[in-house]
Amino acid sequence: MAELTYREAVAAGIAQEMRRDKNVVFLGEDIAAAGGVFKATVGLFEEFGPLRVRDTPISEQAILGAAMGAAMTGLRPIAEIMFSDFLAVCWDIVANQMAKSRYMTDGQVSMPLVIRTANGGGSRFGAQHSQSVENWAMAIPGIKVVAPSNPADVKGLFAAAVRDNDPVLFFEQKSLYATKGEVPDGDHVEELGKAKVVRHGTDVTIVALALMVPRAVAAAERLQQVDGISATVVDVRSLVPLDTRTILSEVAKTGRLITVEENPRLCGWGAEISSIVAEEMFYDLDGPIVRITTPHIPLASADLLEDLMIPSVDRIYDEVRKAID
Amino acid sequence: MAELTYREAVAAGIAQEMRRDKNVVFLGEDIAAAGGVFKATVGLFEEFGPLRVRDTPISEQAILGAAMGAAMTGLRPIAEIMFSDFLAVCWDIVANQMAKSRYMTDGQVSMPLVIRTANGGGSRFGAQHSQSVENWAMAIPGIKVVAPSNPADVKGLFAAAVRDNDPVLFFEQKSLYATKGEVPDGDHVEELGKAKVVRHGTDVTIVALALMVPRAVAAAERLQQVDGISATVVDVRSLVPLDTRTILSEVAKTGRLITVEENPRLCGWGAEISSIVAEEMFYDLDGPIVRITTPHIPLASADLLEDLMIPSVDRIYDEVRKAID
Amino acid sequence: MAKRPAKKSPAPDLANDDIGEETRMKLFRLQLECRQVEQRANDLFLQNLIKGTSHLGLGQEAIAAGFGGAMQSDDYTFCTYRGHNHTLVRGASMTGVLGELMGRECGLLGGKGGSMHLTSVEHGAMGSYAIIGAHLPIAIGAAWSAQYRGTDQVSVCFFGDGTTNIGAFHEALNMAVVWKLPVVFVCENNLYMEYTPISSVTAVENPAADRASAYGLDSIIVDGNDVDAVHRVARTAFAKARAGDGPSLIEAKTYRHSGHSRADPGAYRPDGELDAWLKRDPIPMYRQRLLDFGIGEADVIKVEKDVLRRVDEATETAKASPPPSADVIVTDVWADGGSAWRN
Amino acid sequence: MAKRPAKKSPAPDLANDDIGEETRMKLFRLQLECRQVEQRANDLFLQNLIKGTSHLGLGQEAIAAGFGGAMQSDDYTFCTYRGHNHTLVRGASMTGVLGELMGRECGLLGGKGGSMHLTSVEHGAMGSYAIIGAHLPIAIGAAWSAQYRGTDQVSVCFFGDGTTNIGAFHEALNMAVVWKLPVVFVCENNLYMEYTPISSVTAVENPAADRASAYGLDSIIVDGNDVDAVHRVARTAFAKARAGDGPSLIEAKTYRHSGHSRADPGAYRPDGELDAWLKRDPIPMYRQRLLDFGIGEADVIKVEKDVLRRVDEATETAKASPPPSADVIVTDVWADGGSAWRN
Ligand SMILES: Cc1ncc(C[n+]2csc(CCOP(=O)(O)OP(=O)(O)O)c2C)c(N)n1
Ligand SMILES: Cc1ncc(C[n+]2csc(CCOP(=O)(O)OP(=O)(O)O)c2C)c(N)n1
Ligand SMILES: [Mg+2]
Ligand SMILES: [Mg+2]
Repeated sequence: MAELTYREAVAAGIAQEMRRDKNVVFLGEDIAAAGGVFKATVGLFEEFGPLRVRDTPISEQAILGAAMGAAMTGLRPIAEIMFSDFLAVCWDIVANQMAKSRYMTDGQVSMPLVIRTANGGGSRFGAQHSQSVENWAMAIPGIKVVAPSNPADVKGLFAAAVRDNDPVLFFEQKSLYATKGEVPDGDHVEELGKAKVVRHGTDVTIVALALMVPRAVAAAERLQQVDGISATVVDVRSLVPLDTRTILSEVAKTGRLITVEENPRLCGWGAEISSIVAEEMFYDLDGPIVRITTPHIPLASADLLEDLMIPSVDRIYDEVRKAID
Repeated sequence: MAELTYREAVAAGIAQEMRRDKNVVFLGEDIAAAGGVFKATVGLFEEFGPLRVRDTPISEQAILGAAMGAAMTGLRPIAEIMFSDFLAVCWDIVANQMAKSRYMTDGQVSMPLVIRTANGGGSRFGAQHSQSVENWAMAIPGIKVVAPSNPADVKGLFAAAVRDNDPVLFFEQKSLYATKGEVPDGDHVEELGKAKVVRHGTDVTIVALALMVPRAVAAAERLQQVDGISATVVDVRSLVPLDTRTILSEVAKTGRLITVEENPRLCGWGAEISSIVAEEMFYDLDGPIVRITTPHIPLASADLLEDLMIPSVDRIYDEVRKAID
Repeated sequence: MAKRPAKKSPAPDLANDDIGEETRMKLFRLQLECRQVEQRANDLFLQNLIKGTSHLGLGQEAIAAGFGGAMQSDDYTFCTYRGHNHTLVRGASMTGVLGELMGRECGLLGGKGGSMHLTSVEHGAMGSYAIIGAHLPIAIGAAWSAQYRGTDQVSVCFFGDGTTNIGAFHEALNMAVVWKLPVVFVCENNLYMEYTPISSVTAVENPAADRASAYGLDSIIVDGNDVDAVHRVARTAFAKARAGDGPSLIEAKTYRHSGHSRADPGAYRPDGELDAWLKRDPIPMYRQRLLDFGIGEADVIKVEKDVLRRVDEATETAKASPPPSADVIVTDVWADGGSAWRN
Repeated sequence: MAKRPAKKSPAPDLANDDIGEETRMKLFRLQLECRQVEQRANDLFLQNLIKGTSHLGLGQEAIAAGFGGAMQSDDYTFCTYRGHNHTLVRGASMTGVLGELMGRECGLLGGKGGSMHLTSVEHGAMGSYAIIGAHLPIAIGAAWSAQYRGTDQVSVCFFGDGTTNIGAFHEALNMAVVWKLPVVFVCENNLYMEYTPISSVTAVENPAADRASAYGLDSIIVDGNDVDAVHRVARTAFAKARAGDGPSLIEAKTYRHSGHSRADPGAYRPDGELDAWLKRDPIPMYRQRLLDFGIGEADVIKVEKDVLRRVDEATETAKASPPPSADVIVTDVWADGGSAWRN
């Protein structure tokens, strides 16, 4: 075990996979010589050289297209899209090409690739560099969607993503890059599609993802201490595949569900989970399902405004307490 | 009143607005001289000439960018994106630019434009030309989203979209183009954000959109005749703004909600409506909320397969009956 | 067969024939296979046996055949919705192609993909792409893979004139050159997008060739109705790619005899344009050239009969194939063969 | 002020001065305003008064000033996240710019947009765009609107060298030429994308100029550190656009003195590169030229003092401005002033 930052765990995860398999290659803007604009890929160029770690032009369609063509012909590429907002400039390759090719060709085409991207707010970058768009990806059949909340999961889920034979969109939360945690040494691989119960409670089940996980946990601690409310917190980790079994069984135990999303309100993954529970566990519920989300508004850039928009520990605490009262 | 096809109503709607306001201009691929690949824009070039009805290169980013720049500087453009699947190649302009500019500039920038596009399945075009992507748009704050189910609404909602000062994504269902209906003559304008109760019932409320509306109505008729189940059918018509008032009040009357979506399952608009009802009307519900959707799978092209994937009258009938039993 | 063109071809320089009889017969056969399969597809439409859309390459066969005939079996083809020909020339089965158009179980894609997505990975036909531009960057990925793996495979990417105006074209060309990838971009300029003349929406006269210099590439234009000419530029471009000297961009001038797709009668074409191009139909032109080169007409007729017979057989086999079983709907979304998004 | 360059400028041809003292003083003042505001922004970072990111155009002011000084008040500017200068030269208030960077109520965007999105529609500054490429097609839309409305407005679009490799560049250039739009595309080639040299990812040497012919345009390169030279190409391009003769694409060679953004120390730059460019700092170079043209140093100093005073005042006003009220979060998503998505 070593203590790494979330950022260091990214580089460690990539390096682990590149060492293991020489078909793993990595491309993106400023990722090689410069070590990435978030410094999450420092050292890779030095270790693996220019043939395996390649700087690209500002050509996101070419980046993802190249990754796809390479994946179809024997490589296992990792492509970086610097900010997840930029997925919009290459969404065709993700949503219409990578996601559909295996199915459309009746299984002829294989697509073992990972797109990693910096997702989410908290850096005062404004509406075009702060979005949380994991729900865009979840809406597309044929794409797996992962979003780790801590350094150990970064490494373990990343390894799983690279070894998976399907296209995986791997969302790294920008505001988590500097956070630290213990990361297992050596070959560390998690399973895609497994949620993790990070806190056990009896009164309410809070389902969260990425940056919302530590916030939900902090809110749960306060609920316990101040109000005696005992909350379970589930870290979804993977939106596709979705571990409905864990979610449903945790909701069954508490009878209440609250989702905490960073994405804007409409059609978020919280709505999906809420609708699954409303359909399959209606009679097990003791009260309404509550969704806590960023409002359905572009993100403002001023620190004060941004902080009021993305669910905070205070807001999660308040809304859960209100819901349970 | 005249009987028009859905397709003719598109042209009638555009013509009505272009006659009224010379700042309304129209651009897209093959829309002018050729009258559109769906023949939905026949006659416009002849009536309004090449300066107002413009053929473009295959450059969707330029099409929507041009529409946006023109809207910011005094025009009211209508842009066609031939198939809604192609929104993926210009999603940045929709999701990051049009949707956010007014907000980011603190209201300095105005964005009165309409993107119209052929949405949905049923034409055996395969996975890249058949998607129902209205939920992509609903997930983006700052875009209004409309999807008419009949020729009168095509004309009336289109007029409302053109007169609205915000960007509107107007989804025309390909499989409805040939359907007919009475359309009011003269200036016909509906209001955006108003759902329509198209059938009144007492046992269950079915909420549907576009092609799913006639299918839901047909299923409701059969439920009445065969099973004595009395279903309300709500045509949502506009996803943003969403007429939650009508939806909630209709659910309150029946105590049951079923949504029928053409988009693939995850993060569809049905999930959003389900989650709203599960949060705000939990104690008014008499049973689980059921979502009927296309499975979360790319669309197959063979007629037989496609027909099994998109919710049919049979499937809606079966699933509602099963849910109500 | 269409009428032979009135104008006689110039007398061939037999001594200087860089192509040779065997290759010529192959190029003829490949063109004919394309033509016959697509004409059959058209007949099947009229019998309402093909439900979806379909985009024929009638008149453009010399391009598919000229390039296809120059490829190694492990090279990669990336093409468009107008990709029947490009898929066939790689060796994909006629039954698989016609079956897919008819939405039958025997289809190349089992009925899941349809006419616009023909693929036969075992033959190097890496897919037909129906959204303009997308496959250019994808093709460079396959070339990158070949380069990285150290093979001498070439990735060949076919697209239309209209495609030169979309962003992905630009991104792919630039990155291919910067990375010196073994990829050959082939623009089939058939003068039209769907219904709009390319000249009315393009800033330059030759939509691909006049852009070559923007990527430091040579401007190459070839008569896309002359399969020998096409074959020659293909060989040169492939040799360059295999030598590690990077990509080529080739513009082949041609014309499609039918409308853009099944739904299109092609009414936007000026009077006489089609007729003029029919006079330059690549297949009768090439048939005449074979004769001019001294190949016996009996040999030519033998090929013609053989192709027709195979198309007839493929048609019957495809017709006899059942529609796909409903079970396939839920297969092959994922590598595990299934489609589950939850446990 | 930075040190005057060692090399003396060539003696000016006073008789043949096509620019004139008044314009020269304006170009000097505009450059200085940009420089002083951005240096102040840098100071405010160091005081932790600016929270978000910020991309300075230090060293590139001659381009903003040269073009800005040639625009009519109703022309349109579209620029990037590196857009402080382009916004200021149109007349946007310094307080509004600094206030926005600090996230204050007085900010041009009330704190909602931040440094990367400066906009002042009343001054024709139609927005700063932070996703590479997007504003090129948007700029052609404003030009289309001007053309349609029959005004003589020009739309001017600034972007970096790295932006020439993204698809939207290609689409916008082609459509602008086909529609003969009054738009001027200005590529500020500062040799780098974020941290990667443009030469390592681009197929041609001059990323914009070498692509001009792909759109039937002239190849135009200008010294982006010489405001007079920039002003001249601007005037020519604007005259062409206003005459209805369509777009221009101009590549201005320049260099940014600071890193890509606040977070970047610029360590990737080879030794000596920055020093060499600092010797060609547009502002001291131009100051010397003013003197060479016989403009009195007292007049120059007066401008310098005046600009500094205004920047000081703007800084104080902005500092004194409160943070935005939380109420603004829910305003101006929609034209009705609100943000409701439901009733
Ligand atoms: C991004 C995108 N825009 C538009 C279309 C619709 N479309 C299909 S084919 C076509 C014309 C393509 O013209 P060209 O590239 O010349 O190829 P051709 O059909 O002539 O072979 C268009 C506009 C599409 N499939 N994808
Ligand atoms: C589509 C997209 N890709 C990547 C980025 C990240 N990014 C921001 S600035 C930049 C470099 C731009 O270089 P250039 O166009 O030369 O402009 P400069 O910053 O030098 O002014 C990059 C890659 C982005 N904002 N948008
Ligand atoms: Mg064409
Ligand atoms: Mg640059």
